Amino acid sequence: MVIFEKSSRGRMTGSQQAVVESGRMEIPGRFLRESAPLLPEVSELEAVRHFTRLSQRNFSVDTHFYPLGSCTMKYNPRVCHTLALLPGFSGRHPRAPASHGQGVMGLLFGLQEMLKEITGMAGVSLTPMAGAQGEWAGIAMIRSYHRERGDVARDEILVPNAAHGTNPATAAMCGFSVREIPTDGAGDVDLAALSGAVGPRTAGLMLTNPSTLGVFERRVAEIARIVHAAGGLLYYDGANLNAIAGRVRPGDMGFDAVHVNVHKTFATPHGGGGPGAGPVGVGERLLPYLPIPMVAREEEAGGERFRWLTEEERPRTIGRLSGFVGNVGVLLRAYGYLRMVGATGLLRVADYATLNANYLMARLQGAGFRVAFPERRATHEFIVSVKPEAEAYGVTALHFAKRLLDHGFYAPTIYFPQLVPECLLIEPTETESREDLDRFVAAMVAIREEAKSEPERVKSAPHRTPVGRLDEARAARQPDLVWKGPITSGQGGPVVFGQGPEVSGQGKVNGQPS
Amino acid sequence: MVIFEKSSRGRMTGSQQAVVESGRMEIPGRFLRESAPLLPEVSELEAVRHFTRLSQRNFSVDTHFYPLGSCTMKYNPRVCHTLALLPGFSGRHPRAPASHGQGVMGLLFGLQEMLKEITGMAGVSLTPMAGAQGEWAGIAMIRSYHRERGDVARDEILVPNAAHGTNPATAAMCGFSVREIPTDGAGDVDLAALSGAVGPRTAGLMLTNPSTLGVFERRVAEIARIVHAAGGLLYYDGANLNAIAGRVRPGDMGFDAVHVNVHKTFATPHGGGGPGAGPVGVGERLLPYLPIPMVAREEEAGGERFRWLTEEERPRTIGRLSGFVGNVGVLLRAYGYLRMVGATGLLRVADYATLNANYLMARLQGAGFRVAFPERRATHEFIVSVKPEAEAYGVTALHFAKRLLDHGFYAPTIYFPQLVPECLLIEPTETESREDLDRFVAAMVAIREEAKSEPERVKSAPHRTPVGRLDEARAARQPDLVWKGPITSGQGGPVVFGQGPEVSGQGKVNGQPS
Amino acid sequence: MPFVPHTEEDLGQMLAAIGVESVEALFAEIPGELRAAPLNLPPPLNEMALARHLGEAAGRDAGLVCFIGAGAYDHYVPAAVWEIAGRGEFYTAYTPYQAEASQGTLQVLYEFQSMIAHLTGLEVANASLYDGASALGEAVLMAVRANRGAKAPRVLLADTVSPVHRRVVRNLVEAQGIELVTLPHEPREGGVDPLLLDGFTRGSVAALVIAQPNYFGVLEEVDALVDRAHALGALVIAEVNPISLGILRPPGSWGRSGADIVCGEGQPLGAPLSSGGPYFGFMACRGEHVRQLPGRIVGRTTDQGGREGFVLTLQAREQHIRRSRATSNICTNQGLMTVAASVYMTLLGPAGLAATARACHANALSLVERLTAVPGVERLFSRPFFHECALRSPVPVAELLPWLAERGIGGGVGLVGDYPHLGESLLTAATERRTAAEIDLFGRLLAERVGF
Amino acid sequence: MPFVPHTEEDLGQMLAAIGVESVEALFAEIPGELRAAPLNLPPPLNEMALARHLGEAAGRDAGLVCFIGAGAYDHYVPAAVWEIAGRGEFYTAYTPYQAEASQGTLQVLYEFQSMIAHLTGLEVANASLYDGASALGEAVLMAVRANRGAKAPRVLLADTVSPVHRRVVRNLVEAQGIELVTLPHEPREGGVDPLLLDGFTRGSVAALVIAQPNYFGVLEEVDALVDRAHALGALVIAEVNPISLGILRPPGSWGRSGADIVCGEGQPLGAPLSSGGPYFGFMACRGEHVRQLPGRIVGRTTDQGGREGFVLTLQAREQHIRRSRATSNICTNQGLMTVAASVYMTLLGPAGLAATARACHANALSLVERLTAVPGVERLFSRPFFHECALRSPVPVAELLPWLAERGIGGGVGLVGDYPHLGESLLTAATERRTAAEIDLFGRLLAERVGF
Ligand SMILES: Cc1ncc(COP(=O)(O)O)c(C=O)c1O
Ligand SMILES: Cc1ncc(COP(=O)(O)O)c(C=O)c1O
Repeated sequence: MVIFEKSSRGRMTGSQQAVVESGRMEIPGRFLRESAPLLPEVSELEAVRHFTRLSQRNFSVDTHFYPLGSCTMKYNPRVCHTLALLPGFSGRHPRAPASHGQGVMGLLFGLQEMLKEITGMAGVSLTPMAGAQGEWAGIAMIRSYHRERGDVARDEILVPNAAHGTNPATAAMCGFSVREIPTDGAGDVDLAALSGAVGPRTAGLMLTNPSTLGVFERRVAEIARIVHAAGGLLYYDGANLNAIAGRVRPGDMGFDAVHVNVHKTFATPHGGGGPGAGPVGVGERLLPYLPIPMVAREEEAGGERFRWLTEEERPRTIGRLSGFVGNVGVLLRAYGYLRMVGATGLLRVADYATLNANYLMARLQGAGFRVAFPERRATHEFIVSVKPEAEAYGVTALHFAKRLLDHGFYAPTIYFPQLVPECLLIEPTETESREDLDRFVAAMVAIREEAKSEPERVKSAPHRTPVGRLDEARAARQPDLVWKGPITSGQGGPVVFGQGPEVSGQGKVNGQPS
Repeated sequence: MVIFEKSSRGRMTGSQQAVVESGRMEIPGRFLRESAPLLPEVSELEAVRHFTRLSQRNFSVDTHFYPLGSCTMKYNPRVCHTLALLPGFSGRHPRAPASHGQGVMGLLFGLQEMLKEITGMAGVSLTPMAGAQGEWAGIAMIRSYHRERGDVARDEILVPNAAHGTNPATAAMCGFSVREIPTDGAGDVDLAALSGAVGPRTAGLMLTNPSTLGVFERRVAEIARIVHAAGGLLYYDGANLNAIAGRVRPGDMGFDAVHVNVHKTFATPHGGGGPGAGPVGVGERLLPYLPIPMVAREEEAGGERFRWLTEEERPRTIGRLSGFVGNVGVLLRAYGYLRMVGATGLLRVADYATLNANYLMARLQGAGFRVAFPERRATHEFIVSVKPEAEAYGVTALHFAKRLLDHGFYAPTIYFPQLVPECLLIEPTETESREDLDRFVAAMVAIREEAKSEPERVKSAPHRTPVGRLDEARAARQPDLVWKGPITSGQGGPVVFGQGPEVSGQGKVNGQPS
Repeated sequence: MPFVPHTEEDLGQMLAAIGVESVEALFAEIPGELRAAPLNLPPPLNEMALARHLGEAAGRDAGLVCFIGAGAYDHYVPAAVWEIAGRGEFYTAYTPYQAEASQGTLQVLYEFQSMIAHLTGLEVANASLYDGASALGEAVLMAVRANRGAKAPRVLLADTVSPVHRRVVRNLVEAQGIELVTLPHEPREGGVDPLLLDGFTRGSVAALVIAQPNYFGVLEEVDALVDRAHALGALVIAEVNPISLGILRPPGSWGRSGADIVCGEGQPLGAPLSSGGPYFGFMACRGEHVRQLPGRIVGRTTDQGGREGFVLTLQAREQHIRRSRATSNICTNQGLMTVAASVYMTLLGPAGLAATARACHANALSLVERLTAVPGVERLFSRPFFHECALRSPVPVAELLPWLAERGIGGGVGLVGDYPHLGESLLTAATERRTAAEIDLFGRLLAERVGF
Repeated sequence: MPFVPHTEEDLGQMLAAIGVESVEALFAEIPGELRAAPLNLPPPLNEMALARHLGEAAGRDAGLVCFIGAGAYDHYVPAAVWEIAGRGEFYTAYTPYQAEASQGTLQVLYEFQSMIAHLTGLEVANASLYDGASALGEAVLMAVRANRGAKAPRVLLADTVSPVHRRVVRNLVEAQGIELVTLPHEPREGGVDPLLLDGFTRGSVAALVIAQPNYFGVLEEVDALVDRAHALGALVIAEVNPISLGILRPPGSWGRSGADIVCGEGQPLGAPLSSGGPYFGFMACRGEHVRQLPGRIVGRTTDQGGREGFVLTLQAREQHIRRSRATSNICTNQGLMTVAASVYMTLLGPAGLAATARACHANALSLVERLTAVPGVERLFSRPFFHECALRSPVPVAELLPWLAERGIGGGVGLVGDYPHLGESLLTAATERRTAAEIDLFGRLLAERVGF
């Protein structure tokens, strides 16, 4: 039942009504609306109850193991949330004078410096508002670089075929055409194909390392040589930095530009799809092009002073990407996280993320599942292919995913990367305990057993979630994107919400009991 | 699964470990513990996940209609919570000097004044930490009053038999013996019995008005005359003030002392059983005895100044009831609520609480349910007796209550007051909408239908809650009050949590769909 | 070490299960020469020390009474908004790819889309973009894609659209060969003269971008602008302030047929100012253009049992399906901010939004009256304004603003940098939060500084 | 009107359903002469105005660095504690009468009881009392009920127990005819001499009350006190600071057979100082006394399907069943504070609690060293202390404390009012939150004031 259906004409939350003291109004009638917008009219209790109950219809890191590959669903420290909302931070207008911004600017400067160190880059701009905007900034800088050198023929960006969709989409938005590079059987970039592809049209290569196949691209130095030799630059998609932060730095691998997803590696929340932040770092060559604003520090008589760098001071910048500074509140959370873990902590993040992934891979392999690259070490994530199960019982990766929900686990990423059939990309992260990994293995085994004995039950999963399998085709065919009235089909009763793992026929399911 | 079972030796939330900078330690070994206490050892994520999921296993006002009679489960404005936690309030030590307490003391003074006005009393002390402690303070003041007058033979407190259990318990704790007064057929105090009971041993009478029978004690003025004439004083149990706040004042009804439950009438939360607060107010006669601390205001050159009244200044006080001031944070929430509603708002509270109760009573009566006092107006609550249903189908008040949980409603108070057989004491409060009341009626009707057709289903309810009917007898017979190891019975699978209303066989159940 | 749950025993057992001796061995595939030296980061803090550190920093920035606007506004955010949006179930969920386990987020997004559509008077809306500026960039790209009748990718941009937004648009769309033409404002009125559009030929313009209220706070003649743009065959992109729509006519009913694409900065709807973000961009459009919309879109559907449910839909527009041919590269958007916005709009309702809008306007009138009582201070433009106003300043604004800040007043922003011809002038705003006492203090300080 | 959802239409329909003309008619049973005149309350504020009003008040009270203890301590509360305890499902639930719909609260309470029992070393614990002072009163009443061997209801109370707590105990138990006898402390040591107990005959004392650490911060000779009290046939009531139990020996193992009843102020476990409340009292006892325990108790049991579940149990002790013969009149207790405490203890764990206790102690040592470096300032007592210490002051404390407060230091509390023989003396405390710089500032200010 959507909030509009709980609405009643004239009902309202009285304590939220502004008082118009002077009563003055000098806007001519022709500018004024004739009827009130169709917003919900409910009491404050109804509002709180509605949204509180909706929240309970979500799986989340705070409630469930969430091994979503390529997404790094680790614990988001609560303190970072409460601190980012301190009135001094949350109440500061972005265009308040520098006198009233030394606190936040000092922290952002500190974050710039820490990210430089972690990425091995010469400069960092925090302004991109997500990974994809970080990519955009990186590719735009590469474009400016070639342009300023008069190298205007470079109109191609190379992207491995395992790459995340944002990479080709970004390249296209920057005006480049995209050329895909195949992957070899071991999960590495096909070097021969790469060598064949580079040339005078090559503006650059976008690479994720560890790759989205869950393996470390071992010949990355060689790749860098090939691309650089052809006159191209290298862009590092930092979505998987969690696996190697503190151990290997993109700058040392030969990359010219990099973004990091603070909402992955640096434990800021995903919020059901953002806000994140995608700071970009660059090597010397791209330094002049970094997007603004950036924070500068100046030594002063009484100590240090921080200020925003402006377009005038950075004339070759690719410019602004947002109305103000980017997602400052998110950046503060990342700052807090980094200050709590420090350098040794960051190393342990990578260590235990990798340990958890390799352990889970070993256990699943031991339980008879097929992993995509059995001869390779997993990084912080790895791929299981349920093709054997699909062939034997007709139970696909989608079915496994949905049935995992019934066991109290969010599902791994499925059907990405597209190279591996019936794949589940599994990323446990370092903040999950061994016990939870063991429970996940037990659930996978139980589902496979069920696939044999009762395949229809698996195929029609989920059964224990607030709603059953949803009709996506109908959603796309007859888009209902905006509420206009009650849904037509009268069959449905009220929605059952917030269920946990099911007690299966044979006995226990090791879900996530409280 | 309790938190201890998720614990693992040596696991911990590193970000919460204090740093002992100096490393100094000068406590001799014989005072030190030899082994660490058995506290949970889990990660921060595990802690957050555990308690978040536990929270989802509760019904609450923020998630469910909660018509618990005598408890006034109304909406608790969120803003009162966030404001009470402002660092200036939450960080202030109770013994910080007055220079750093003018803010909070000014508000507490304001609350004292507002409560004086609302109760019609000459003085108010905010210090009691719940209703029962307010009662204690009231009866202790009555005791001091008689004592100081040398009236030492007054060792009896009269209590109507419909009274809440805290009333007789309080009287006993204050050293009085308790004498019960019967109720007449219309729900009023039996005046003849009262007249017969009063006498030289009468210290006072405790009365709730509106009474716990959901009716207004019409002859309260007469009752006051009888008790006063006998030399006794009158105590007003303010648990039901919500029904009449702003319309009738306990002081005007003749009461000498009164407590209010701010966690009922003034919308502070119940917190799963507290903290509440039970400020007491008194008429002139009892003024010297009010418990301390209280806030005094003084006019000063630069304006006003607030300070705590001490024992020295109030030598006849019954003294302190708590280590410091009482539940200040709760009182601030009540202050906030009262400032948002104001005098007109408070009148509307009583109006709509009464409207909702009378509407719900009329609708249930119309649907064929037996109400306890059909010839009377409901106040903010009323009683349904399911004795007819119990006789016809064996479905008792308990069964109705448990089955209501399946429909997404918290259950009304049952088997209280004990005078009415198979009773449900129903208090909808003013913050619930008509739609929710209608849904409640539909659920009651549906349960009665089911009682006819499928009584076992009702008797074995609840079926849709995180656990089924719990074995209370076992709990009392073999008390397991402290975790010592895993529960013995291995049959139980993981607990299913947070379910919503069930979709019944015939079609829809009007629960609380989101 | 914070946040990692493993005990020594766990470590040993897990390494044994993998069959390696040490964690180090798990990194064997990484070439040795790539290994970094130990990082040089500040020493770690526990939570208590972090709280102290950030508390001190926050304390340094507090204490301005905010009359600054220029695209972000100091509105009161009801306590329930972030109490709800901060709940772990919303806060720590991912983009709702597994719909059955994400109905909470999905339903809120559907409700958000509905509210935005109803507020703007358009038919469909998406589930957010990064912020108002980038949303405008996406709107321009979208309009060019959607307007197949236009002969050239030329877009007219009123110079009364926020200068920063215009720069962001330029940065974002330039690589795609779009030509941006700036339309100047009428100097005394502060709005764009609709007659300017007569200078273009039919089919030569893909889209017109206007803002209501515009950067100067002024109300544009939107009806005439829309009708003339449509006459040219151009689509109309309207950038709007969502609070103003509590009382202003929605873009969907501007002119004869309404604006085609509406976008804006969502910050006023429940997002704290937070030095600039996170905010969110919203976007709505006519139904016919839905397949050109960038960003996530949620649709309502049913499950196998006929129960209502919500899913991400029309994903074929998006990068994870369409890759280089997607409508945008956006992936992570500003989800949580739309939860906050949905709660905000729900708590206010139509009456509350209108009251807030009226209170802003009334306070801005009082502010302007008070400030223009200072000799030498006067309104730059004659057109009606909403809650923000451009004033001529008798003293250099670059000196005035820090001076006011020292005295606890955030006075606004200067205009001369972006509009040199306007000279020393101040853009100042008032929301419903500003009190008569604050307005008076601002006035007194300004008078003092100006020398009266 | 805030919080009432009814529209005009609702009102009309509902009145019609009831069959009355007006709301007024619903109050017809209330005699007219009882009707109150309109109340004289301050005019209502909307939420925004309330936030401003309370924000200003809170601002007036902020800004002291807290060295004050005397029963409430300034510990760091991890952010997760109130993020969780403030969740609506905990915050807005009632006492868990309907167990099946209240498993969240019930399980937390069971876990809380377990943690308190483990921390104190006793067998059972209840689910909270109002606060530490009233809990001590309840403990005295309980001990008198439980000790059937004692010939008289006489209770010995060490004068090193908080003076306020002793007063509260007296107020609460006096009406029940209990005789309270005060045991003085040894003047140089600051603790009670166990030999004092030899002055009482066996059977003449129902209970002994001691505090560890005591009000002066000093550690008592608990082993000898417990053994001698038990030799008299008295029960031992121990009042303890829960943080100290991170490192101090638990009362359950004091002497040969341990304390019988343990209670204390729970505030240090996650409750903000908040000018004095809400805090909570905790209470644990030997298993044999469980039926004399006051307050709620939660038990673990199973449901029909054998699944684990939790219920309120042993309710026959309570007022709603036993009425005038209940173990206490307590009904609403401090539930939510125990949720916070449970989260707090879980986040710290045994290692964290020990580290916090050690940090408090180490900081207190530094504090005392720094302050006693000021001429004329010296320790009053020689016994070891935990995190609080009594110091002789060369200047009148009633003047010193406000002076320090003006300079941002909350220095502690004076002792002379409660212990006249101690003269000008200051009770001052340090928690893990205090930094070396703060301690140094306190020292410098004290030196300045004392005249060095
Ligand atoms: C490999 C990879 N690259 C890029 C991105 C895009 O980052 P964002 O969603 O922050 O825009 C993602 C996000 O899922 C990713 O997994
Ligand atoms: C009628 C009545 N009196 C007294 C009380 C006791 O109040 P408290 O629980 O705040 O101690 C209650 C609480 O339920 C009550 O309903």
